[in-house]
Amino acid sequence: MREMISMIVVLTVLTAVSGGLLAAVKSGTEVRIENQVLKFQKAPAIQDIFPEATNDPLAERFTVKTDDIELQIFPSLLSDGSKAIAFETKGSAFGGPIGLMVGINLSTDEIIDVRVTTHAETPGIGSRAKDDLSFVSQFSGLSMDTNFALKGDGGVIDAMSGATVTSKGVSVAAAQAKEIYQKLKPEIVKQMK
Amino acid sequence: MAQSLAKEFTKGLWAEIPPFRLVLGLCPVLAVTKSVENGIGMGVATTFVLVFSNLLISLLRNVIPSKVRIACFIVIIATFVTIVELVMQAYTYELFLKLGIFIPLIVVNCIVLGRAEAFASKNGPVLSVADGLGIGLGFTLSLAALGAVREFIGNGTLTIWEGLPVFEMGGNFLPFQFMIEAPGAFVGLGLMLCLMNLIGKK
Amino acid sequence: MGDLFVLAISCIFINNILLAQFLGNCPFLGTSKKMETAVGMAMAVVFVLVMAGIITWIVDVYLLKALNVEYLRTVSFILVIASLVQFVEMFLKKSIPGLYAGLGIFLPLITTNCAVMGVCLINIKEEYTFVQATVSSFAYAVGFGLALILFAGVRERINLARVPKPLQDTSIGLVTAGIIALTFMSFKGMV
Amino acid sequence: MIPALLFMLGIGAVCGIVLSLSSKVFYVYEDPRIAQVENNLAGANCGGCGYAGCSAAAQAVVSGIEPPSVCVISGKEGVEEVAKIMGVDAGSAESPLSYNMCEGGFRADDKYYYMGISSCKAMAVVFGGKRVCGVGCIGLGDCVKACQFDAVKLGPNGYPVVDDDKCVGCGACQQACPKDIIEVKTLSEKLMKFNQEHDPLAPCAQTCPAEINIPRYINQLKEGKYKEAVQTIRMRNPLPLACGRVCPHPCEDECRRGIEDEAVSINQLKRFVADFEMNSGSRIPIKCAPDTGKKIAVVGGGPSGLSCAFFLRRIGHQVDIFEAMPKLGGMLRYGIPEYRLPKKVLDWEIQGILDLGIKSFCYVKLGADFGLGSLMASGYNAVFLGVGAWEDYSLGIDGENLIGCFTGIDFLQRISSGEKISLGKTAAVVGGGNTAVDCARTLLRLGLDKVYMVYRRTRKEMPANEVEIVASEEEGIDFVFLAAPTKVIGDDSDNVTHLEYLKMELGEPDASGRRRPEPIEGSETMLDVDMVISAIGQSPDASFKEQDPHPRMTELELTRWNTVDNDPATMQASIPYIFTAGDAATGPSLVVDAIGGGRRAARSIDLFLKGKPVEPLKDSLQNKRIRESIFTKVDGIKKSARAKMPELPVEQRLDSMAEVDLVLPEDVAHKEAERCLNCCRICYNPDTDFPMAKAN
Repeated sequence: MREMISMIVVLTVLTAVSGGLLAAVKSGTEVRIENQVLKFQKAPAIQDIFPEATNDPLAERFTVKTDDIELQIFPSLLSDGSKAIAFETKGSAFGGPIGLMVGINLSTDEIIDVRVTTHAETPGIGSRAKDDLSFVSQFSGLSMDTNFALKGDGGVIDAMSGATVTSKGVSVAAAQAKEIYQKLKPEIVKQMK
Repeated sequence: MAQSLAKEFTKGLWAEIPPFRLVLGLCPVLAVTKSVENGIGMGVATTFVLVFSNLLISLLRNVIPSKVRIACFIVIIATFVTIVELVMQAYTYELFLKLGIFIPLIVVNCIVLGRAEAFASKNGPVLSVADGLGIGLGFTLSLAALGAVREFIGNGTLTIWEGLPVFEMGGNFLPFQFMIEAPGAFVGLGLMLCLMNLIGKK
Repeated sequence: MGDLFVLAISCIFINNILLAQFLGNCPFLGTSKKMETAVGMAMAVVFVLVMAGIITWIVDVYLLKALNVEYLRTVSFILVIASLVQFVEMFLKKSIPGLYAGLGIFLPLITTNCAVMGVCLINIKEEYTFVQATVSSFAYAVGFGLALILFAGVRERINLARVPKPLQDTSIGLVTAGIIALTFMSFKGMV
Repeated sequence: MIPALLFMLGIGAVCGIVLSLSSKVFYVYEDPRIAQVENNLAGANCGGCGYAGCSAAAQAVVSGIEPPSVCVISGKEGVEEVAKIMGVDAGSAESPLSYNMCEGGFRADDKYYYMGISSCKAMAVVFGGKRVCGVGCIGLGDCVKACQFDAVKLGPNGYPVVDDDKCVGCGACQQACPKDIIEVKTLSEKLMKFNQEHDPLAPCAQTCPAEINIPRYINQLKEGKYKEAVQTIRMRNPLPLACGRVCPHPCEDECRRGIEDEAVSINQLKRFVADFEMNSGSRIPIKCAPDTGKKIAVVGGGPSGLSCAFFLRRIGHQVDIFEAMPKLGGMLRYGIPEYRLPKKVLDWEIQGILDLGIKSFCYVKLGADFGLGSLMASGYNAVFLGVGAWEDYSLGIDGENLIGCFTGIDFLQRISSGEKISLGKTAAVVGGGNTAVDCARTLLRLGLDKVYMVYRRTRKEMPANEVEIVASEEEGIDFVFLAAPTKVIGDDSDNVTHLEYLKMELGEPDASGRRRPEPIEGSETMLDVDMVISAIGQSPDASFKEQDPHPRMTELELTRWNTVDNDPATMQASIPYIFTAGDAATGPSLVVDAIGGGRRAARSIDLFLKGKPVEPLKDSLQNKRIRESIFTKVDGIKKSARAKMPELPVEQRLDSMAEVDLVLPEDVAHKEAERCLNCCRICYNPDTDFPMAKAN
């Protein structure tokens, strides 16, 4: 009996101490981690989408909330003075969720550019979505009314050969972006002011 | 004392250098050695966990009941792994992304648990730290060496730290991509092991 | 249903846990020396991986995410897996000794098998649903077993070959594993 | 912070409670050493040892399959700890060593020309290898490849040679060998190895009742390694000095050289190395396995008892010998006269056996002074009965009790004990066996004028050793063949004066193949003697069965010859903890039979003490021959004379008990050893190159 109690006590105390310690470390690093995520995951994509932005979309980021969606918006002032936004949506592929940063010109409702942010696809194949710009550049200039599905599914996007599932993941993310954009546009425009 | 301290430390660098002499902890060795940089990063992270978990386990070795021994060791190790994970996220985020799932998997690296069981749970804290440091450094060295071979043949470069290529092959060099793919990891490690046997068994 | 099948194929062949993801390599080299050990190990991994996959998924969704303490994932998963394995071992030993004789001795080996922990983490990272997580756990384990048994077969043949002294055992084992990994690479692009 | 703390607290508590509860609920007993050993393994469950995790490896260590050095991670201290835990167990703490049994497979002919891959395993698949010899070494070195420690090398003769210093006994070579030629055995296992049908054995080694590896020790003698030769003999026979003198060497009957030439004088070579040790002034150390804590009582200190005690002690058991006579040695001491086996030599040899840590108690007789009950009460775990056959058969004729009448063994024993006996001038010894010859030759040495040997058949049928008969002829003993005593006649004061016998003639051969002697009516003849010694055979003295009050003793079954009934393959008697061998089990027989039987009993006792079923060894050869190894003609023999045994001249013999047979000089022994063909199952080294190349 004594042995049993000591087993339980030691394990419990140990895990509790571990929990406390980790919580402390977490709270100490939380802010920095958030910045790092922004810096390394979102910043390069936004940089690519708005190469000539006249403001700092990262610093001016704001959050839009509706009943069930919470979305981080990166606003941008384009060089021609028109307003644009970028936000991230997710599609899924075999390697897991694919993050897609979509830049949209608010005045024309056209996609400026898209970039893959996070993915864990097989190196060399799925990761082409990130490195091979010829695939993502298909989206540039498309209106938000376009059917972003792959050509095989009745849409307009050419799949990457040998990486159909990844391509599908990107197109799903784009379609999701379309849906969110249409739903949230009024709110976004309101907050942009 | 000083002598045995030195002995525990240096044995990890040659006599028991993982994963060559102690064929353990192969998964990270194979997975993250696409470049020298990854190798060193993984090695340092593992060393950190090794040193601190060895220290703590050796301090607590008389308190922990033997039936929940493994569970306790694992909790201690996992705590340090999580600290490494958080710290790496905060300060070396890019490396964190590259090493990915293998950071949390340091928990199940047989070297760490192996040292905890075989050494730290039987020796005092000073020796245990020396042991952890030695084995960890040896592991880092091995990872860096394998990383160097794979990166050099597979990519034509040698990079010690982010954006700091020490060496780059000329334009005519055709990288042998096989080496940075999965099979190259196995073959590279196998051949290095062979080399070690050749040197060591004279 | 079709998606689940594709997921399973992808987990078994394309992202084979041993040869493409590099998880679980220590027991891969250790237990592939004898065919019978390899088969026992493969069965035990299937058994434990499915259970661990399910339990950690539940822990993650209903505890970690709900309490917003996702950073405790590593600690809690490994603790849960270790306790689970130890529990199952004790349970089998007492209640189903026949099964224990076949699988039980492999169970402790699995606690620190990074394949188990790795798959659980992958399940969460990929944001799989409960069904998907179960299927992927099973399929990864099957992939592990497949590679292990194939490799054990190859190693038994290698024993007959004249291998230079420094290249013997683990060394030639790794090179062979590399060649098997090369064949598994050809599955890429299958889906 | 709070949720994290609570969460971890909860999960830790749940895991702790589940584990501690289930460790109570699902408790299963297992050998506590498994847990101890496991604690000393690295616990990383890496599988590097080839086992599925540390607990599986620990189980393997505890069950003795693996050495304590099984773990690839744990350092030297860990191994020592494990060895310490295992130290209490017999055998497993002994370091097993690899050794090779085939020393000449390369000499056998080829069946076919092999062009496949260079691997024994692969070649063995094709008709079991290319050599005609089905069991021998294939010689492609799978064992060399399998050894991780560089301990196995292919020697110059093409078979593997093991470096004992490097061998860790991992067993990899044994697993790799498709022929069971290389084996990893502990000392105990090697000592308890018996000839089996598939072993590579020379004809002589098959024939030797003690199963000594004869070619090996002759080879060692040839190389000048006398110590090693003695050690080879001691693996099977604890009494090389005694055997080297008195053994009728059945091995020489099967000697392959003997088919075309005179057989090699194997026994003299044995005596040569044994005498070398004795005369060297120091004893060769005899290795024993670690103590097991089991105690065995050996009843009877004769050759079978000494052999059984010797081997039990060497495999780690504690042995006490109980002897009814004043000194140990049994028939060797009291049945074999001084001039054949000097007491000094026997004492030296027995002391060597006792020096291993065997206790002996003399002057105590089973049944009279102690019994089964007292042995059990003293904590003996098993009993070996080697009480011998000391009861002389009587002639069953009138006048046997007259003064001057003796029985053979009784007479020899009294002489050996130094008892003063009133002797006559002329004596008749009745019988034709070794005991009769011993009595006759002893009487001559005691100063009698005339000694007759009265035997009812002819010289050809005499069961005594040929050398003994020749020696007694030389010494002047009168043989009276075809004579059956009918009456001993005495004078008024009951002193013997005459032996009356009936002349016989030989009839048809009987069941035993000997021609049955038939009396000739009315041919009564008188022999003028004043002593009659009847030496016509003995049986065991089974009086202990009645005298021992222990109720269990009634369960001990005897045969109709009064021998203890046993299973000849296991030596186990009808009471499971009693084992028996030697004359007590077989009736009067050879010393070397008793030695072999003693070792066989030791194997069964060891099994019995370990709680294993006492079963006969599978494919045991025991007195059978491997048919393919027994030739009718042998090629490549150049005739060469057999070494003649040096003997004391007849004139020096009769006035003393000095030893008659002398040891070979060193050069002659070497020359004799060179005559050995170094045979194995079917191969051998011929003297000439015909018909096969001597070395290839």
